[in-house]
Amino acid sequence: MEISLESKIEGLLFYKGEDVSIKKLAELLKVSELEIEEGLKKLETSLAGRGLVLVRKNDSVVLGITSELSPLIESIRKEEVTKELSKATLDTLAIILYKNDTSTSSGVSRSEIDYIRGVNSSFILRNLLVRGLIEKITDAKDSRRALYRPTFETLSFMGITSIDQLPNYTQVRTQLQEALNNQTENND
Amino acid sequence: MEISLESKIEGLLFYKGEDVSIKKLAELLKVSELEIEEGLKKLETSLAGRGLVLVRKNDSVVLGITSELSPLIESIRKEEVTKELSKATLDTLAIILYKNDTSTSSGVSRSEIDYIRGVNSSFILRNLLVRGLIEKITDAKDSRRALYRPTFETLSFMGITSIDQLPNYTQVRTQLQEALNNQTENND
Amino acid sequence: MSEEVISSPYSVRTGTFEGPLELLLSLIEQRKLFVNEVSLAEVTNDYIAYIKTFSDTSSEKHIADVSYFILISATLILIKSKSLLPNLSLTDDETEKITDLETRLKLYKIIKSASMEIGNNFGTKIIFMPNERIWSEPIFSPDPLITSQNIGSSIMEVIAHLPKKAEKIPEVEVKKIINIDEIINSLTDRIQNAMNLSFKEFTRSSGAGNQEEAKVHVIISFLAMLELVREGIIDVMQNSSFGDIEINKQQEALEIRPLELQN
Repeated sequence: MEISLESKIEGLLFYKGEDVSIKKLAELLKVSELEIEEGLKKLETSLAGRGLVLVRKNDSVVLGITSELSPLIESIRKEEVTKELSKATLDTLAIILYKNDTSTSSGVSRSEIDYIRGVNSSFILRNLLVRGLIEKITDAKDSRRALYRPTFETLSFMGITSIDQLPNYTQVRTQLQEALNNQTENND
Repeated sequence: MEISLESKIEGLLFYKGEDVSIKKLAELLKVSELEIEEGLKKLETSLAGRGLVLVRKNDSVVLGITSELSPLIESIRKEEVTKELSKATLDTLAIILYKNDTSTSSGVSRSEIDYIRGVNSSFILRNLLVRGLIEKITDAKDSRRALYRPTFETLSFMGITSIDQLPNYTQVRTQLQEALNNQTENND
Repeated sequence: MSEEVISSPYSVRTGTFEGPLELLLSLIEQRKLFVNEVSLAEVTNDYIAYIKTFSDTSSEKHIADVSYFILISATLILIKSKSLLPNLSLTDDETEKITDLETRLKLYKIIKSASMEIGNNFGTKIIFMPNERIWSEPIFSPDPLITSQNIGSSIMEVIAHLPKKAEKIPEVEVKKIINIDEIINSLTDRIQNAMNLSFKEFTRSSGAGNQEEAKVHVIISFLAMLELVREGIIDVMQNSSFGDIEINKQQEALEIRPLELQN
């Protein structure tokens, strides 16, 4: 059974998590803008009383959380940013700090972090992002790849002016690089 | 008007964008775990035919995008989706999936995996961990022992919302149990 | 067992098997047999022939996993001996090993077909999770744990757990362990020198080093002996359970030649 257009819009907006223009929706779902408008109306109706709302901004739409849940979301957010960093989170931050190249201001990719840690790190990265401890940038060499690097605030919080002031900086970098080179070999 | 519990759960899961345990939901929404269970059932019903699905595993839940939108999402994703798994990796994953007990939150130990495969699986387990297809937990009965269990990522790649939707799930589990029972009988 | 002498149609290709159970299951399934003692005895020779290819190739993967293949071969040889020497009595431990191997193969067979289903479905219809996102501007929220010193010790721990390059068992060692031809030839030589030879004496004089190595040596010697029995070159007698096995050169065997196990 083919799912309805409004359900498609809902899924798409949920995936994106950001404003999408009506024009873009029409293009992606291969229907007219008029049909998208109709779909959006139906979606609005089906969302009534639910946890999500459709927010319209000019010619764009985004899926948001109903304002009735604002106090709840605010308390969750507060908990997220104030709880003590777990050991795994600290390890991940350490990798991002040491792998950050100040001279080229590039960062480290998620797959590199995952390989070094031996586990998947996506949730941890989200937490570090929410707390403003790291930021996400686009790889200059490959626009599809996201890279992570420490924020300026993190460095100043640690009281260091440049990354190479971290303990055993050169040695650690060499060892991390060797491990990543092994990964490339193993994948051949 | 106070919004319903299932809508609150929906909004919360939407905000998190990652799996949340039933215990945590109960804590955040200040209701009992039993009420959360009921709320989840209602949410599942209200999501039927829509763009979002509720995926459940052990004692956690996450909101995902219906698999019917899979081709569309894949086409707009920046990161490439890696679907290739070697024969050995698939075998290992199958053991972890079918030997995983959905009722308890336990997993499978490396020695059980090695026993069935007849070879050392540590390298493959590491790859699966890095890819986020399995997770490592500590055995509740023996803290020195690590157990492996599937992740939401695995369910999502299989396009299923709970483990028992795996191909021939009950049948395979029964067969595995029978093979083990025969051994015990023979040894008596 | 005459069909074993002629060139086996169930040839196995080198390098395609991840582990011993996969190899065994494939050999059994090629013959369209069920997993049981009879089928296991039937595929033993092909299994050994496959193991022998390890010593001819220098593939790293093989060498790393060779010990697993050898372990299973010990049980297979027990099964094979039982089928060739019906009087051979097995200890409880040995019987258990045989049952255990059958169970493992049955489990593996179930997993194998489940795994194929997984492979067919994996990634064909994906329930995507939303893009990683944060809903509002991040507010810098540090933690007192973030100090140079803590970060320094965190990274040292990460480094301590970095994946190490797979350790390789030296190739020479493996060759030493699994050279069946060599043992057959040595056994042949000894029979030429003495009409009677005890199995225990034979394995002892072949000079094995540590205990593990000695065990493997006994297994392979025993296998070699069974091969010679099959070829009609020697006779074996075991006078009592757990007793020594007596090896006699058969009078009719006019010429003793080095044997090729792999026909």
